[in-house]
Amino acid sequence: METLTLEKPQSLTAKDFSSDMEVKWCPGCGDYSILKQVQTVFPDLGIPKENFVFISGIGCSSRFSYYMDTYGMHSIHGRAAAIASGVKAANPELSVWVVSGDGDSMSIGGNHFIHLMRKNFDINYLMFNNQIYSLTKGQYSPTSEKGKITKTSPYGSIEEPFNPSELALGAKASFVARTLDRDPKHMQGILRRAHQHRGTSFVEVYQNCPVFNDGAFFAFSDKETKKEEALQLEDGKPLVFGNDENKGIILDGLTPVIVDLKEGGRGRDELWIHDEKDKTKANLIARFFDTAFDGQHFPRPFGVMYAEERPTYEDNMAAQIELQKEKKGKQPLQKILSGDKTWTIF
Amino acid sequence: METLTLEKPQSLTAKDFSSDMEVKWCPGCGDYSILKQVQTVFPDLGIPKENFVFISGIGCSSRFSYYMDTYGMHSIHGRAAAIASGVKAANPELSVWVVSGDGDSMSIGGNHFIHLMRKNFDINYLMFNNQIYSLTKGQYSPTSEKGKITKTSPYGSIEEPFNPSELALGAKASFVARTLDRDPKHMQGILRRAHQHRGTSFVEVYQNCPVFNDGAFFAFSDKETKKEEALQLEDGKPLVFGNDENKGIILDGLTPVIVDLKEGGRGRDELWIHDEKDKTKANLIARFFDTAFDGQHFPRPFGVMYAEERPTYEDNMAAQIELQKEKKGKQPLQKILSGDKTWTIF
Amino acid sequence: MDTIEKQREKIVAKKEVDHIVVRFSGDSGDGMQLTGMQFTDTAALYGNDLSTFPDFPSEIRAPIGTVAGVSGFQVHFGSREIFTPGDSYDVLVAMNAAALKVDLPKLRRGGIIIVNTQGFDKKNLGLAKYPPDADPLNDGTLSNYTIHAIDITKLTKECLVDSGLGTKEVERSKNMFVLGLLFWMFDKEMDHTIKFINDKFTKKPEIAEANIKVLQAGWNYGDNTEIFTTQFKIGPAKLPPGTYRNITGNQAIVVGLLAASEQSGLPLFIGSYPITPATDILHELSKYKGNGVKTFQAEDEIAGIASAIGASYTGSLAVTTTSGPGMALKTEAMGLATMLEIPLLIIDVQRGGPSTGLPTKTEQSDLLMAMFGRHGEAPLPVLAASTPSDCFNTVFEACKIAVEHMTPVILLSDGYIANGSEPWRFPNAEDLGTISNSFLQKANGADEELLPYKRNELFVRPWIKPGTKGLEHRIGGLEKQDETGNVSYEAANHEKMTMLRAAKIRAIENFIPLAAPDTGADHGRLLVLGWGSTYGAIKTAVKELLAEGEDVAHLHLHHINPFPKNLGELLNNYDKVLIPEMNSGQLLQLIRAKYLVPATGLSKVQGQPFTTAEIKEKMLQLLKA
Amino acid sequence: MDTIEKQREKIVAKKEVDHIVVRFSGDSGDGMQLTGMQFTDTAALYGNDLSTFPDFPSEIRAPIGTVAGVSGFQVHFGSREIFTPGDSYDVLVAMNAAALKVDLPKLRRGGIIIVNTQGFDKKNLGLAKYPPDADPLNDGTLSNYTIHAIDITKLTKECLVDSGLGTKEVERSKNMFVLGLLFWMFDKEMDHTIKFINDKFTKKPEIAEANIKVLQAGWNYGDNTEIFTTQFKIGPAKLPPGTYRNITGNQAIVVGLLAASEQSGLPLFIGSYPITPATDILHELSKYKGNGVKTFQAEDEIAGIASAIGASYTGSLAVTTTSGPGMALKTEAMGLATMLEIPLLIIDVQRGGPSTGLPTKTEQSDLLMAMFGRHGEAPLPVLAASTPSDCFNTVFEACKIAVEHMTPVILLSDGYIANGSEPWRFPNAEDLGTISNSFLQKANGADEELLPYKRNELFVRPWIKPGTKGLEHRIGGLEKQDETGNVSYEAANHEKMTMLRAAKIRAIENFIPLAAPDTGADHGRLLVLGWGSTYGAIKTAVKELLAEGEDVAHLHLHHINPFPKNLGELLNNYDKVLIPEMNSGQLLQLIRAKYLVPATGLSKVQGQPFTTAEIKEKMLQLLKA
Ligand SMILES: Cc1ncc(C[n+]2csc(CCOP(=O)(O)OP(=O)(O)O)c2C)c(N)n1
Ligand SMILES: Cc1ncc(C[n+]2csc(CCOP(=O)(O)OP(=O)(O)O)c2C)c(N)n1
Ligand code: SF4
Ligand code: SF4
Ligand SMILES: [Mg+2]
Ligand SMILES: [Mg+2]
Repeated sequence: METLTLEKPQSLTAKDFSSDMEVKWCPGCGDYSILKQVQTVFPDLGIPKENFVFISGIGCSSRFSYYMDTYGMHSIHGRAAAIASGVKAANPELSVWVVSGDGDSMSIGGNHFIHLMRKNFDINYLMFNNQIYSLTKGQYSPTSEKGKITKTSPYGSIEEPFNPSELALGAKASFVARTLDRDPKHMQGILRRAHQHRGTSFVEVYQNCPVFNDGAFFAFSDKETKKEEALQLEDGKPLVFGNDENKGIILDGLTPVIVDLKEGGRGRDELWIHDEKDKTKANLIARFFDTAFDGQHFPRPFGVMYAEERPTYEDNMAAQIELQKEKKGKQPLQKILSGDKTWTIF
Repeated sequence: METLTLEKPQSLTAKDFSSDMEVKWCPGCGDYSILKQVQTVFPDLGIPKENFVFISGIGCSSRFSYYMDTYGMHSIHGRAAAIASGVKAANPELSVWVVSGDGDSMSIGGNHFIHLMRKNFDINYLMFNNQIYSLTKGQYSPTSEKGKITKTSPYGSIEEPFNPSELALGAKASFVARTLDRDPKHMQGILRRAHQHRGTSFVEVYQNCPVFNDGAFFAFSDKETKKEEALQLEDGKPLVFGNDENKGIILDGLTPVIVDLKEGGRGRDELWIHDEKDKTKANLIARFFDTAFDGQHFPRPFGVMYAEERPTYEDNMAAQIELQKEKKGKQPLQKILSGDKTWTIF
Repeated sequence: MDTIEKQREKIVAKKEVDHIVVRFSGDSGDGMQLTGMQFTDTAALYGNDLSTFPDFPSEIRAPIGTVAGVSGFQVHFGSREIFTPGDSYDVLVAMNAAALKVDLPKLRRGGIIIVNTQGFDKKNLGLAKYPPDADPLNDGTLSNYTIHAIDITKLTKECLVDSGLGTKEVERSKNMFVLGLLFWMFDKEMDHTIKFINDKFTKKPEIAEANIKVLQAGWNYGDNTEIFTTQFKIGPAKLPPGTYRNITGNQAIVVGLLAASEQSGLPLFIGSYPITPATDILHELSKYKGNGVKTFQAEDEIAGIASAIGASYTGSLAVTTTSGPGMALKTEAMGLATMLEIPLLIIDVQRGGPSTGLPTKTEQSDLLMAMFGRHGEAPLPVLAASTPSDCFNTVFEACKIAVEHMTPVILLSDGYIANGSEPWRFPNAEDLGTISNSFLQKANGADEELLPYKRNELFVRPWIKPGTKGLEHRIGGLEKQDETGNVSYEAANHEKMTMLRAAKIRAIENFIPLAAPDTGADHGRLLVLGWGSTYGAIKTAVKELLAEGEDVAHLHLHHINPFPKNLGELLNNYDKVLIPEMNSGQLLQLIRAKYLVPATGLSKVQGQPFTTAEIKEKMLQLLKA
Repeated sequence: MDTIEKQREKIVAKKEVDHIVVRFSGDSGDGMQLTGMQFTDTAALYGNDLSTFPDFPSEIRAPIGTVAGVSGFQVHFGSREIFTPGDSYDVLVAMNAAALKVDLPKLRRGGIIIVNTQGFDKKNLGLAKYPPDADPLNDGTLSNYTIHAIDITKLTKECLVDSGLGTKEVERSKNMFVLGLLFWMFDKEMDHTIKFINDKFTKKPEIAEANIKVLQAGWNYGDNTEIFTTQFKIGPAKLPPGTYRNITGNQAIVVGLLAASEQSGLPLFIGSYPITPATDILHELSKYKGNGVKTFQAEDEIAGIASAIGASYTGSLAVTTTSGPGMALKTEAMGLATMLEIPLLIIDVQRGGPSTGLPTKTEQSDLLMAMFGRHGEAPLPVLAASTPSDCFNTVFEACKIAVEHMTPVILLSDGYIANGSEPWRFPNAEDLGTISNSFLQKANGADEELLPYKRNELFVRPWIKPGTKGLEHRIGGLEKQDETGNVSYEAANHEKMTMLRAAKIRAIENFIPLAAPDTGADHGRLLVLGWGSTYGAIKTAVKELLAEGEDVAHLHLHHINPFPKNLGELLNNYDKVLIPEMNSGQLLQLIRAKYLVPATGLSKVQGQPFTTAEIKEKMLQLLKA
């Protein structure tokens, strides 16, 4: 952080990032918190305000771009990733942020989503996951749990949901993290990490929709349940959770096992140490989402599951162009017009 | 197999499955072999000929459906999975097969592909992967290796390719396998397995395109290299490969390690035993594709990487309909017409 | 006892009127939609003819008290025939300052305003962006109207002091007070609403009781206080005898689809992706699992139509529903369905465009896309529904055409009729026509040859179900050889197939009714030619001018491709033709191109339906010219 | 020595002709495309005017010897002006039986046929589906033609016996024999081709040598054998003085884009997904990395246009290229770009439709989709290129309109001109017009307010680059408030914005040339109105009828939206208007609707361009009527 804060070109404040547009989310919507955290973090990123660009799709979440006093485009449903790719390819100087919903990203936008992960443009991708289509008033989304009663599933959804982190990893994401609307500090940290990561940073933000899917994630923020249900990941730290940190996770071969740190037996020393660069571990952690290894119930991981840099698309593109400029140089227009076979008539 | 063969309703032969359409692939195209294996396997599957349906997209590969004397639709680019979903949802009796190419499936069809894996219709999905767009005369595809020279990448592709098996697993595929045009017997086995699996069976078929990407997979079929470069997977069997079976793979914690079975030291007893139902292992095996664990070079796995049944979409749909029929019964049309609030004018 | 005394004393004038327009307006959270619907149902059940217009913002809940958050419900009911929700209203209920600001302009001079004073405190006036010390209730702004300023919130609270409910529940029931008051004003029974409340809150009797109490209180307030001196009496309408229900356009589409499925014996499959204002169709249909309806919420619009194509291929009655942006995404797949020549119903509930446009507002601007929005020569039948209940007939006919002529059919509705409602004299199931589907069972060519593209006299190819023994065959998007359906790049064949596909669609003109004026004579000085949801406004305008002795007529098109056979002649019977559309003149384009008649257009692109006045004005202008 | 003797003895008649059509026809593997192009280049370099028509199957390599596998290349060259590849040909080269079967019909009576006898053995005759014991070369089938049956394969082999090459290489070079022979027939120099061969095989000199040897052998064969007694002499054409190159439509588009980028100072970005026949544009552009061109092969067509929208938003000259099916998929995003009002070039190289249709054949059937294929009111400029070289001017102008009027622009080309070629007197870089782009640098409103949608007198809003300090703002697909660009659902504003967007496009009519006849007078009995690739056929037909004294003219539209201002008047100057199109009458529809002129259409939907004869015939018919 420090170094970045030092670079800070203009001294900006959170207010500098709030646009004059009236915020039109419902009272109590989790989106408000996300907006606040982004506006809190941005001044410290050391990026000139005019270099931030938000590209959003369509959905309650996607209204986000209207509320940031940066450059922004509220585009069309599911296409934000593809538009953002064009923005970044054309001008790598810009700090490009995508804001999208679970429907926008995982349903209609699924193809652009996986291709963005693969191509690895240096874009920060925030997916507000409320596990519902909200703007259209409450239909199940590809992240809604099986059995969910919604307007389009009056008898319960029959669909197996995506596990967004697992999907991103399967599509070769270089950065995968999860955070929560109700944990401001945590979110701020993740936003900073996403910004720092060179390459596509996929951040899933659990966001409460009080109107159509209220309380979907309270278990991960409520005092009573939080410690048992949420697992806070920190690079190099052991996987520990539970009321008064009494539970840990170890690896028994390939199988994650929850152990009681109070009792003796297998204990602290064996604990699984989180390693953001280990994709195998990242895959396992991602699967805590819905896999009951040996019938155990795992806490939901929050934090950076995976972060491993690899060349970005725009860097590869620039490098190739530079190389050709050296090798071939710029062909003069007249040469292009004439081609290599001409004849003259007098 | 046996049981199935017994059920055989009509005694069909491979010839019964070849249509009167002249096959128009280039001489030496790998597609011929795939067509032959499918026609060889089908008579034994115990399915009445008229219940087979092929849905293909667009590409050389997708011409496949014209050549099978079954019901078939040569649809549009990238949409075969979505059309097939409608076919299966509407008539679960049919044995639905999708034939698609790497571009058709992983590029324009990516969204329908991942959603099909998630929804898990009982559909057999054959992706002919020649790592190139052939019908359009040779552009790189999402499975082409980085650096590949093609018509659209004259200076080499700058894109990180998808790892199709990894993507399918990330999208919750319940069956993931790989086979090769040049290994007929193997392909026949995989086709049978795909058919037997209830749920979406994703089969990646390495297919040679002699015109635009010749020899892409020869290393896995040529006598000299095959044993070193290809790893044959069998459920319950150890991971062994190499000329005269002298190499094995063990798991050192989470890290696959290639060991020499000749020398003493870590040996046979520790060998990694393939377990099709173990998704963690499946993920690791899938990643042999391009991950150099500890800098080692891994052989390319062939066979069934993962197979774990879970309820199919059409079964869930049918069950829900049945339940409602019992609970509510069928509403008579007149009742639907009148609704529940009416008044009469005399 | 006491009250009865009062009542005796009070003299209440009962005023007979033949139609009234009421506008319920408040914050998105004030429950105006529900209030309006309850009032509507009661009026309907009583036998009034009516037309409604729900008008809400696209935000789920814009900030409370702001202009952006105003949600309105307009109902026009009467003892005479009603065709529109009304240009202006006689009574305006404004629950807060923003509501008044937004909806006052359309209240007719001398009209009645009922306001909830608590919605007019400093805070609310500020939120509604009234100037600092404006005081609309008292500063003369409303001098031209009869205003009833009531502290509805307070009265509601008082009436529920000892209900034991939380303030939230209590406040939420204030709309019942309004409803009760209006029931009194218009002399309506409350039983229907009381039943509704009891049914709705079976699990929460205390809430039910509270709501009913407040409803009653509202009624009493009108009955007791001296403020209200007039009750309006609107007798039942002289509608054709029969049994009626109230229905919205989207509901009518659902009923129509279920009827078509029943009458055709084909299983119903809908593959759709949610989008306003079409989603309700998917919502409604997904409740009919008991009838075996298969609803498939696809990952996107392309998968929606693609899955429907798959279902149709297997022999289902397949439908996909959407609105503008989704329609755009479906165009490539529509081309495939055109080539496959399979039945498919594509329903576009139009909204304000282009792009995301005005999602909750109405428009008719997808007509030319429906006609031409496909690459290559890909003609398809296009039908348009004109009123909420007409959606039933239109969707039923669309299914019939799709199945009997083996073609995708596009049905155009729009947000106005999709959400608006009207009384519907629904048919008897027995009286519904049938839809004949004939699946090919054996080879149709000489010596056992199967010819999937051999056409009958209507140029229609057979429908062949996978699973039918011996009829295995391949179809696809590449050009086909005539009859065999095999791939063919042959020049003459391509031209022939292009002509055959077009001829098949044109032939449908022989199965649709001839065009005839809906109102007025089949010749005259001015014909108003309409399509879709402009029906009510045009009809009212034409009726009024006819009454004023003008030589005008109204012809409404339900079939836009193909046009009715006799349309050309008919148009020539009038000196002038006016085409009002909620777009920049799209039907106009088609009519001029096809018949070379110098028709005039009247465009309205405001996301709002035409008013009768707007159409009358333009008509008079043309009549004078 | 010996040969020289022979040559001395042999008397060769030199016949002067002013134009000749040659058709090279063979199996996909026979290299006819390359042969044709080499012949074309040589004729071009020599100074002939010419027009070519490559005509190949959609299979990469259909089974050898079959009719499906026939690949043809037609070249029409002359000492006079040439506008089409020719209705029929004077010389047909048929490398096998299938080729003869497919292409014989269009060989003019008395024409010359050169066949490779080895392509006519039993096997090949069978593959070409000739009846069992047919023998076209000798059974009189060809009695009306001058036939030269040569065992080209054998001669080639003989000439390379000791080349040490494998049979495959040897056989592959037989097309060089044909080329050499034709060079002799038409008295052309071989240096260009020899140079081409040497360049191509620098790494394989032995192959180069072999090819040249065979080429020479072919020349000698014509020169020595008694069979060939006439050489044809086609002098250079009297083209306007200047320097020329030969160019295809797709190449011209690439050159045009690079020129527009240079003249506008905007970096070039292309976001596309491969599709026939547009892919070559992406191929070609991706070679220009050295010029900083950014080519992005997207995952699908939607991402193609979406990425281009992103690039345009940042200030690039953004382009997306496609054909019918891809065009259909881009429609939703086009709507967004229309709302955003940013420059964007959408190039549709049309092919046979609908659906996958006839991918390698030509058609003009996407016009109405280009005009109306978007939901809501979303008018866009539509331009059409008429010849291969005209693609340069058209694409350059399209970029100018997009950038200077801040709008997406649709450019229509088609497979015929995309792959066809003609000589082009390319301009000097200095003479190219400029394209002025003015990015907003500071707030444009009163007191420092930024108004992203404040328009200039042409209704054009400013282009604002992200990264520009102080101009941060938001845009999107929802309807916008006039000037501020903020979201607005306000009724009157929506109508105003709809009209402003339309007005902006209409205003472009003031910046495009007035319509004027390309050939013939500006009034008369019959006007042939064309657009796109029908140019050559119409022009030739009109010229010929003018020569025959008919009162006809040819007007060719390059701008379809908006139309040239004076088009209406002009059309009224003619008694009749004929509109030939490779579709079912799409421009016809637009012209009739807009001007109410009873124009007649001439449709051809065969995946093949019009012949001059077809157009002449229809013209004469109308002139007689
Ligand atoms: C092409 C298209 N299809 C459908 C819609 C309708 N639509 C708008 S937002 C949305 C889904 C919103 O869900 P999500 O992305 O999760 O965002 P949320 O509202 O929950 O934040 C849909 C289906 C649209 N605007 N455009
Ligand atoms: C909508 C659309 N976009 C593009 C195309 C052009 N196209 C046809 S096949 C193809 C890709 C083929 O590659 P693949 O799927 O790998 O099949 P292959 O030919 O290699 O077997 C493309 C881009 C098309 N037909 N339709
Ligand atoms: S509907 Fe839900 S997600 Fe949308 S603004 Fe309201 S609370 Fe937020
Ligand atoms: S181009 Fe390649 S993939 Fe296509 S048919 Fe020929 S060999 Fe097969
Ligand atoms: Mg959501
Ligand atoms: Mg491929």
